[in-house]
Parts: sequence; C-alpha cells; structure tokens
Amino acid sequence: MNEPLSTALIVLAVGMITVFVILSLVVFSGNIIIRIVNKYFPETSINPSSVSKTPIINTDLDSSKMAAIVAAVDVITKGKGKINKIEKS
Amino acid sequence: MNEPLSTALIVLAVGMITVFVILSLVVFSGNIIIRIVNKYFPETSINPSSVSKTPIINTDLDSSKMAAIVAAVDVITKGKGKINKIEKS
Amino acid sequence: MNEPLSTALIVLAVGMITVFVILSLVVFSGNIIIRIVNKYFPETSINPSSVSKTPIINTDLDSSKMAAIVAAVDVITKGKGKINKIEKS
Amino acid sequence: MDILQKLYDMTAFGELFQSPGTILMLLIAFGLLYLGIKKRYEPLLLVPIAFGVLLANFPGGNMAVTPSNSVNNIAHLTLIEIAKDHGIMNMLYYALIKTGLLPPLIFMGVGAMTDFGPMLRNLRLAFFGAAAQIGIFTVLISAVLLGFTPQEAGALGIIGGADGPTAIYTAIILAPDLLGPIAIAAYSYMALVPVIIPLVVNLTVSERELKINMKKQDKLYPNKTKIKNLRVVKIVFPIVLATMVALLVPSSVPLLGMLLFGNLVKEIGADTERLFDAASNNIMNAATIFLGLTVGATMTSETFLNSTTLAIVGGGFLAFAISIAGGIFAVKTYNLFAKKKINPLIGATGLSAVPMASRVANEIALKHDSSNHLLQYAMSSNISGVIGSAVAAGVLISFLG
Amino acid sequence: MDILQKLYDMTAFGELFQSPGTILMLLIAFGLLYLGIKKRYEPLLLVPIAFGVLLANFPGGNMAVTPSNSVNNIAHLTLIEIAKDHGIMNMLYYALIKTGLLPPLIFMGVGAMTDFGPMLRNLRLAFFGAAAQIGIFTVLISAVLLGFTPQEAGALGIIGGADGPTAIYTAIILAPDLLGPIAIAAYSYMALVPVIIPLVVNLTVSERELKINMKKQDKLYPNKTKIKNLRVVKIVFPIVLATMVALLVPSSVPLLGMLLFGNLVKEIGADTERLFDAASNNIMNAATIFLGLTVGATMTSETFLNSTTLAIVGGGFLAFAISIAGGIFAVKTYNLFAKKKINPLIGATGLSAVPMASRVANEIALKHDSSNHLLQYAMSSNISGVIGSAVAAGVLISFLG
Amino acid sequence: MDILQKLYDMTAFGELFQSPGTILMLLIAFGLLYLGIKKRYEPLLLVPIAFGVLLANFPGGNMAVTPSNSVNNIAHLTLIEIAKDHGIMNMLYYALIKTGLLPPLIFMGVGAMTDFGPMLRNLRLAFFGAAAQIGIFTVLISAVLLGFTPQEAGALGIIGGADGPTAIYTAIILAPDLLGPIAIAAYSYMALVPVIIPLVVNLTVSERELKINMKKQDKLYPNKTKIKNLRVVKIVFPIVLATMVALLVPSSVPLLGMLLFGNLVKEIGADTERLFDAASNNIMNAATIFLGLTVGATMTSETFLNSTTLAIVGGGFLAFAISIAGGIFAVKTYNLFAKKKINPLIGATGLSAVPMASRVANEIALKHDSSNHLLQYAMSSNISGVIGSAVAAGVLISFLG
Ligand code: NA
Ligand code: NA
Ligand code: NA
Repeated sequence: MNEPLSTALIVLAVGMITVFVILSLVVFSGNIIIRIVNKYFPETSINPSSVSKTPIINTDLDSSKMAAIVAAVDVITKGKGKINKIEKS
Repeated sequence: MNEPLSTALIVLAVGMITVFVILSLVVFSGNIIIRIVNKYFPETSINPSSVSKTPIINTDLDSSKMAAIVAAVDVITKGKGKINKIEKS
Repeated sequence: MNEPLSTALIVLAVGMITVFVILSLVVFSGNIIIRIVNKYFPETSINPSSVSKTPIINTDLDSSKMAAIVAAVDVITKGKGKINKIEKS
Repeated sequence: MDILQKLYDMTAFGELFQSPGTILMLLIAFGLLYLGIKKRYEPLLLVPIAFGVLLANFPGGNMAVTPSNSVNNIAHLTLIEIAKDHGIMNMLYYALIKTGLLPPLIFMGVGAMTDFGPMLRNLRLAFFGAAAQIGIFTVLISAVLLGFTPQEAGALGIIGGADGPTAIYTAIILAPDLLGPIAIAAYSYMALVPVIIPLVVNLTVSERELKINMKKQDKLYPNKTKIKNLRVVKIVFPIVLATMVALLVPSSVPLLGMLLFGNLVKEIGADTERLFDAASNNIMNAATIFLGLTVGATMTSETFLNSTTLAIVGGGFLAFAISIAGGIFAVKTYNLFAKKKINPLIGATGLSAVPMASRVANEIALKHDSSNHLLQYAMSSNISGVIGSAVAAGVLISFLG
Repeated sequence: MDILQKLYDMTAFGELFQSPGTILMLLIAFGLLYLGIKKRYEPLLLVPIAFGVLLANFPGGNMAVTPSNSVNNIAHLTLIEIAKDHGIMNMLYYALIKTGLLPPLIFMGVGAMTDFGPMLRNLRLAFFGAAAQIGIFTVLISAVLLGFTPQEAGALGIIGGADGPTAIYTAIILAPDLLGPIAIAAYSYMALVPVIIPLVVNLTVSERELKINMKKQDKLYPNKTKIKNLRVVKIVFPIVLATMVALLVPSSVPLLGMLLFGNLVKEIGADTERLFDAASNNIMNAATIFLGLTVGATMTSETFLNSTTLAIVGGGFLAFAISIAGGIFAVKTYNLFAKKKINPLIGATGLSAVPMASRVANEIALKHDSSNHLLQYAMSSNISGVIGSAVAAGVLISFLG
Repeated sequence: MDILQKLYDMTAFGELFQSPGTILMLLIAFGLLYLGIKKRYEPLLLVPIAFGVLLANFPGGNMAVTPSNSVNNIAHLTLIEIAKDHGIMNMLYYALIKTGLLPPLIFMGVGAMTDFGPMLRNLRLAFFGAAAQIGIFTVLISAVLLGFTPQEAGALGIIGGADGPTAIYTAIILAPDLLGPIAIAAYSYMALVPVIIPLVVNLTVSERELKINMKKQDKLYPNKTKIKNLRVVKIVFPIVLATMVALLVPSSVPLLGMLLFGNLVKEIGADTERLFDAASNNIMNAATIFLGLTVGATMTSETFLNSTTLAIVGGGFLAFAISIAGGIFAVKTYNLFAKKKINPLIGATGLSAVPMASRVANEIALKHDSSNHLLQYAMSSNISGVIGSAVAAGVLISFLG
C-alpha cells in the first residue's frame, strides 16, 4: 500500500471515530446539561429582567395576533405596506 | 513639442474617444437589452415570488396612498411622528 | 531617590497639573462658547431645515404623546408589540 | 496609426486573443449569474462569485487573484506591496482569504443565526449527523487512488460536508489552488439538495421506511426528557460544547469555536445584542461580499479550465451522495436493533445544508404520509451535521495541513 | 523649573512656534467645518476631512499622514510597523487609501444607491455624459503647459469629472502627494454646483434654448422604445456593461466594476439584500469615515501650504467649468442637425455630481418655463457622467499610472 | 495501536497534562462567563473576553495570542505570515490591538453615544473630574515602590481611570504583556462600581454632607448662565475641545480626538447620520467583538497565572478607591471656602464609569434626602472624568511610552 493511501485510510478511521465521539458527546453532554438545569434551575430565567428583552429574532407573537396586525396595516396601506419587525415587549 | 505635452495630447485623444465609445456602447447595448427583453421576457418577472420583496429603497407607493398613511400617523402623533420606511409587499 | 521613583513623582506632578489645566479649560472654554453663542446666535438653529431631522437618538417627544402612541400600538398588539423608535419630524 | 494602436493596447482584446479560454470563463460567469439570480441557487454567494469571475478575467483590470509562487513571492509581501503590484483584489484575497480569516467570521454569523433548540429537543437524533460525514472520507480515498495528493483529496472530499464556509476554510489550508472550483461545487450542490436528496432516497429507502411517523413513534415510546428551562440550557450548551471541542479537536476551534461564540451572544439576548448584531449582520454581510468576490477572482482560465475542475465537480457530487447514503444506512442499522424506529430521512439530513435539507426531507415524508411532519426531527441531525463536518475538517487539517 | 519644562515639552507649543503654518491649517480646518456643518457642503466628507486636518496638525499626536520616501520607506513596512513607528492614522492611510481600496468600496456603495432607471428610460441622452469629460483633458494639457508632470496634471484634471471617489482614486495612483487638496477641491466644487452650473449656463446658453421643453419634444417626435419589463432590464444592464468595460477599459474596472456589482445586488432585490445592505450601509459608511479622516490627515502645513494647492483650486474650477460647457456645446451641435431638439441643460448635467446637477438644471429650466420639468431627462446624462468620468480615470491611469 | 496514538496526538490532552494551569484558566473563563451572563457585569466585554480565554487555552487550536519576542519576531512579520504561522487570532491581535487601533475606534463610538448636555449645563462641576484621577498616579508610585517598571506601573495605575478603552490603550503601549489582566480588572471594577462607591463614601462622607441638596443650592445661589441655543454649543464644543487637547496633550489625541469626532458627527445630526451610524454601530460593535476575543486570547496560563496578576487585581482596586476618595476630598476642600456647597457625591462620580457611577451616587443621595435628585449634576463630573482619564493616559504615554 502506497503512502498517500495509507494516510487516507488512517484519516478515514480517525476522522469517523472523532466525528462519532464528538457527536456522542454532544448527545451526552446535552442530556447532562438538560438534567442539571431541570434539577437546579427549573424555572428561574438567568436575568429576570431580560425576559422582556428577548433578542430581535424569533419573535413568536402567535400567528393570530400577527395576522390581526398585518390586516390592520393592510387596511391602511391597501395592501402595499409591509411590517418588517415587531418586537415583543 | 516636448514629450509631456505630446503625451497629454494623446491622452486627450484616446480619452475622449474611449469615453464616447463606451457611452455609445451604453446607449447601444441598453437599447439591445430593452428590445430583447421586450421581445422574449415582456411580462414575467425573473423571480415571481420576489415581486413582493422589492428592495428597501425606491418604494414607489403612489403618493396619494403614502399621504394617507402619513396623515394617519400624523393624527396619532400630533405631527411629531415620522414614517421612516414602508416597504411594498 | 532611585530613578524610577523620581520619574513616577514627576509624572504625578505633571499628570495632575495637566488634568487640572485641561478640565479648567473645559470649564472656561465651555463658558466662553455659551456666552458667545448666547450673544450672537441666541435662537437660530445652524440649519433651519435640519430641525426636522434631529438625529435618531434622544427623541424628546414629550412623554404624554409617547404614552398615547404606545397605548395605541398596545391595543392592536395586545401588549406584545413594541415601538422601537419614533423620529421627530 | 499611433493613437489607434495605443487605444488597442489599452483594451483587453490582445489578451483575449492570446487566451481564448477567457471567453469560456465569461460564459461560466453568465451561467453562474443565471443560476444565482434566476434559479435562486444560493444567490448570496453565487452572485458575488460570478461577478468576481467577470471582473477577474480581463487581466488589464488587475483584479484576478494571482497564486503565490517562488517567483512573485506574494504571500511574503506586505499588504501595501500586494495592492501596489497586484491590485486590490489580491490584497483582499491575501488579507482575508489566504489567512483563513473570513470562514471563521462567517461561522460566527452562522452561529448567531442558528437555533440549537430543535437539536436539544431531539438530542438522540443528533448522533446521525456523524454517519453523514462518510462521503468526505470516501471521496478522500477515491481521489488519492485517482492520483490527487492527500491534501487535494481532502479539500475535494470536504465538499461532502455540504457546508460552504467549512469547505472554503479547508480548501484554503489544504489546497488553495483549488479554492474556486471547490467553493462553486460546494455552493452549487447545496443549492441542488432538493434534487440530490430525493435521488439518493429513491435509490436506498423503501416506501415502508419513508412512512415511519416520528410523532407516533414518540407517542408509542415516550422517553425524552422535557426541557424545563430552555433559555439556560441554550446558554450553557455552546459553552460546554466549545470546551469539549477545544479539548478533543483543537484544529476545528477556529470554525466551531467561532460558531459557538456567535450562538452564545445570540442566546444571551439583550445584554449582548450589539455583539449579536455585529456577528449576524455587519461582519457577516461584509464578509460574504468579500468572500464571494475574491473566490470568484481566483477563477481565471488558467486555474479553472482543466481536468481537476471536472474531477472536483464529479467528486463533489459523489461526496454529497455518499454522505446522504451514509446517514440513511446509519438509521437503517439503528432500526435493526431498536424498537423505536427512526425515519431514514433523518439520516439523510445529517448531510447538513441547513435548513434546506430538512425542508426537502419533510416534503418527501409528507408525500408518503400527510401527517408525518418531521421537520423538527430532521433539524436535529441537520444541525449536528454542521458540527460533524466542521469536526471532520479539523481532522483533515490536523493530519494533512 | 524641571517639571514646567517637561510640561512644556509635552505640549505642542514648541512645534507650533517652529511651524507657524500650523495655525493657518487650523483656520482651514475651521473653515471646512463651517462649510460642511453650516453651509452643508457635502458634510459626509468635508466634516471628517476637516476633523482629520485638526487632529493631524499637531505632530505630537502622531496623527498626520507621512509621505513615504526613500528614508522612512513607509510603503514597504508592515502595517504593524507603520502603526508602531508612525501611528494609527498612517496605518489606516497606508492600508486603506494608499492601496486604493476605499474608492472602489465606496463606488460599490454608490452603485447600490444608484437607480439606472432614468438613464434607461432616456437612453439617447446618456451620450451627452461623454462630452462633459472634456474639462478633464483640457486641464490636463493646461497643467502640463504650466510645468506639472503629466501624472500631477492628470490628477488635477480629474477634478473636472465631478466625482469624489473617482478623483481620490486617480490621485492616489497618479499623484498621492496632492491627494488632500484634490479631494477638497473635488468635494467643494461638487457642493458649489448650484453656483457653477448657472454661471456657465448664463454665459453659454440663450433664453430660447433654455425654453426647449423636453416633454413637448417627446410628444412631437415620439420614438422611444417603451420598456416592458424594467426589472429584467435593470438586472441585465449592469452585467452587460461590466463585461464591455472590462473588455475595453480594464483599468477602470476597480471603479466601474464595483459600481455595477453594487447596482446588481440592489436590483436583484430580496435574494441579495444582505449584500445590498453591506454595500450601501456597513461598508459604505465605515469607508466614508476612514476616507475622510485620513484624507484630512494628509493635509499638514508642509504638504498643503504651497502654490500647487492654489493651482489645484484654480485648475479644478476650470475643469468643472469646461466640462459643463463641453456638455452644453455637444447638445448645441446636436441641435444643429436634429429635428428633435434637446435642452442644453441636459448637456450641462453630463458633468455628473449626481443628483445635485440635475436638480439645479431642473430649477433653471422651470425658471424659464414653469412646465419644463426636465429632472428625469437630466438624470440620464447625469448618471452617464459618472460612468464617463470613471472611464476617463481609467484612461488616465492606463497611460500615466 | 497506531490509530489510537494518532487520535490521542490530535487532542489537547497531552498539552493539558504538561500545563495543568490550563484547567485553572478554563475555570477562570467559566467564572468570567458567569459574571458576564448571570451577574451582568459588562457583558459586552466580559463575555467575549471569557470566550477568548476558552478558545485560546488549548494550544492545538492555534488561537492563543503569542507575545512577540526576538526569536519569533512576530511584530515584524506581515499579517499574512502571522496568520499562516500563528493563526487568525494572532493576526487579529497584531493588526487591531498591538497597533493600538481598536481603542480609538471604540472611543469614536463612545463619543457618538455621549451627550455633553448635562456637563455643559453644570459646567463648573466638570472641574471635579480632575481630582478623581489621583488614584492613577498614587498607584503608579506604589507600584514603582513594589518593584514594577514605571511602564508597568503606569499601565496598572490607569485602571483607576475607570475607563475600559483608555486602560486597554495605555496597557497596549506601556505594558502589552499585562493587557489581559488589566482589561479584566478595569471592566470588573467598573461593573463593581455599585459596591465600591458606597464603600468609599461610607468611609469618607458624613451624613450631613450627603444631605447637601444640589437643587436647593442652585436656588439659593443662582449663577448659572442659561444656554439659549444648546444645539450650536454642542456642535462648537467638541471642535474647540479637540483643538485645545491637540495643542496641550498631543499624546491623548488618538483617544480624545476620536471621541470628540464621534460626538461631533452625532451633534450635527441628519447631515452626518451615516457617519454617526458607522461610528456608534457598525464600527463600534465589530470593534467590541474583536477587542474582547483577542484580549481574552492573550490570557494563557503562562501569561496570566502569576503574582503580577494578583498585584493588578489589588492595585486596580486601590486605584479605584483612591480616585473616588480624591474626588470626594476635592469637593470637601471646595466646600471649606465656598458659600454654595456641593454634595461630595459629585466628586465621587469624577471617577468616570459613565453612567453607572452617576446612578449609584443618585441612589445614595436619595436614600438620605428623597428630594435630592442629583443625577444631572453627577453626570457633569462623571463625563469630565472620562476626559480626565484620557488626558492622564496621554501624560503616561508621553512620559513613559
Ligand atoms: Na455536514
Ligand atoms: Na463626470
Ligand atoms: Na476617569
């Protein structure tokens, strides 16, 4: 077996082992974190005051209210206005 | 004629010719593009779905509707609110 | 007295003198500027037209109007919308 | 006449006649623009890459990236000397790409836009992001057999990671000369995921397997731990993961560490919103422009028009397909032993190409069982596939770099 | 006393007494701030330039840009060495300006904020953006006759292109020592367009000509092709134009290529909005700050207070005026032969200085015929004037650089 | 076995066993993350610093900042060579931090977010920002007595300026090896101002003094000039102040000049809003990320775990406390001679740490007299404290740099 090929085979072995180990650790440590947090910090948010300052993405105004707002803007703008972003407060 | 001056004269000639050639090509190729597009893509937008996502500048809500929206905000804000940007949808 | 210490003492002296001089000049020149502006430019804004374009921070819509706007949005969004920024116009 | 001669010399016609391949490169640029604009294949990358090709291929513009060699010695000039002698595109390329800076910065942005929530809620499935890296190493071996150096073969294989910045980062370090075609192949195949995944799935998964309904399985065999405080978990997770990765695969830290940092500043929320904004917008968008234009500018007729490019196009496809199949067979193997079955589509999304792979998998599943919404499940292996290919890149760099 | 002596040495008083020109530079800084803030002359550039002058002119601050020469050899130091030995302002100057990087980046932003629509709708008028470049070359010849080197003369002439980034880019390459006054002259005269255009128009255009009503002419001689699908045309146009420019004037690619790339990502729309945002905001605004401050910092008493600066101020004005007149006479010549007449103001706006020149032309026209709204027509030659001067810059660089 | 050996070599375990201090550094990183995220101590800086520590401390990642020395000669390599040989974190560190670039850019952002209005309305009180710099110089002398070099002592003392970017800028120039712990100490104590100020106030100020009511004093002895046109004053002030500082303390121009430039573009308003936006958002946020990560990456076990770090932690606290006391005693001295009394809390806020110090002072005042709202008064000396410590930094750099 020539040298490059044996290198490639070792990289294959080490690579797949490492990927499996790391993703196993992701699963494992993730579960540990969830358990510890569930046990010791089940409810408290890290910064109580920041509950009202969630980051600007993933606003989850439920869809019915969003629809209502969109509709309201729609009425005024006759369908040409677009709501960019509504932040939860 | 000294050397810098002859250089300058050549640059004058080449420069003005080039500018005229390029802008002629702008006119010419622009017309070709318009004709070809008129003939082969007269109506279809490139991405149908992006018609509703025109870029944020140059919104051309016609002025009457814009005025209506501005007026509405004006009423609420007693003339102190300002609409920054309304995107077409 | 060793050399580093004498350096340090000189830096102490020069440093505190300089800080006092500069902040005295802040007080002094600030007062001069205020007096001159009060005398020669008591009312005119630098760019009349820019009164309506004050920068985006420090909007001082008085609080009652702000409250009214917030309330209006609140009604529509059932308390989940947040007004980010209202520019004076 | 003198003036006309000088006029002609100023234009690029002379060079065009000397290297007619340039015309082919123009056509490739137009083709990429068509794919990016009209077909909407990864327009954020393909449009700047294509425009970079367009700007670079007339040498008089001094906008083509010049490979460093022992004669020009570019990689040892200062940036100011590079700009003076080789133009601003080389300056940007050597400062931002050759140094390997932009991919980690883009990974920081990717992290700031990634939500680990779906993965944390179906953590077990994250495991299948590992199997879907097999394409990387299979193609590595195949390419070595075809005569590529191990470095080139590794850069070729990483296309199978289905992650643009990872592919670019690995190519910069292992085989900078192949950067252009590798980037094009990576982004094109990512855009083609809606074609490639169904193809592989049709060849390898049975109708019965496609009907495995993840939600029903969850109800039949309920065993998941409910997360009581998602916010805290999401903050602790990137910190712990960064520590483990730094310890076990240090060479993937520039990628994964930055991704996890971006994710952390997102999850902290308002207190670090300025950092989140810089990571996910300012830095990210500027990095994307410069990455695209400079990668495009590496693609001149001399460097692009050769059989290696064809091998990359072919090998890249193979790597994609084998990765998908690898994920699928990992699930099949698991299903042989487990009572609680998993839909093999969850394996296919281990490829990464977030979130398009998940959407495609979801659509396939719904076609066979209209109640089988598996998007959330697919996202778990999909996100873990990003981690998996960054780890694989780290191993490649560590052994071959 | 020892401490008082050390205190005095720390201040800039010693240097002030040695080079009293510094006080004049301070007054120039205050004057520029007055023009930028109170008179609102191009405040986005003049305010940072003026502040740069303010910061640079007390040498103890180490904030003045030092010209590179064979003794200090700055242009061959690394950026880290430049920062250490010559301060951060030199580092920024040599990294961003001396390399010629910022003007193309600003052109990318200009492109992202330019709408070619008005030009495409009145394409024929774009031709008059060519004639209005004559001031560049006339002043080039005049300056050579006055004893300037061809390089300096070219940098001086390009002021007549009435385009800030183009002038700065050309000056960086042809005559970096004159960068400061050239930038100041270019931006000041651009701000003075509402004064200069009426002046030249009064001297060269008759009342009868000013009353030529573009809309009525359009009705009398309708011949324009209506654009059925503006969106597609606007996307294809920058691609085609970039290809032609790259082929014919490669040396203007760094400017025009980037402008057209910026324009393309704008016209594509939502799919490339992140790129548009980076080009027109993030990169553009940061580039403007650094350009302004560093250009200001080149203007120390040694480099600025000399007769060359006066020649630049005079020559720049001449270049502006001749360019305007050139555009006007091109229209007049056209009108001699054509039935469908064109208002000579359309020629005047070929100068560029978008969009102020068009607004000024429109106001002049309305003064003579309150129904003669020619803004949309003027914008056509106005925008093509930007292309024209970038092409002219490319020719200058190609022949003299 | 061969593969297992190679696997082990790839990990950082070997290095971990060789330098067990790494584990302590990890714990420090976790501790800083806890302070930044959970305790909300200056999260914008402490979170990236902590993550930088995390990424840097496993050497295989090539993410630790390597001090330049005569062997590796890093400070004289090009950026491309640094990135190639020492990784992207060193590239960022040497390009952005070692050059001293980022602190001035951050100061520009601070200026763009500072409102001099409160200071201008109570200009007299600005004077007390001077006395509160005494901690800087006291600690300088103490550290020299303890055996530190004057340079190190100055970098240690500047922590008492209670201003993050000023401390970092001074440390970069005077004692780059101590950068990490100095930055940590500066930001940590700034976050601890709500603890430190009350502590010092309790020890030095009497109940009777705390009840001095600023508003009542203003009514008793009205003498302030009313500002008729605040807008013009706010525009002229930064220009005049920049000129004076440039003349008297040139070495503080990179900091104060940039701060005043940022403030000017804010006060001009709409005409320079693009510059304001770049200064206060784009540039500021990106600079904060890179500053935090690279400063964190300087903190490896070799450079951090030693007695110097302990001295910095102790000396920094001392500098804070002495500065606060200095401000308080300046007010007390003033009150001995003046009829119109000033609340000593106004002296305490001369420390800077804007605006937290003012808020803390306000709360203390309200506790003793619920009508004694002195926030606006405290802001005057608070803002002038920023100017004061930048000037002090200029003196340190000018004498010791
Ligand atoms: Na992957
Ligand atoms: Na022009
Ligand atoms: Na201070």
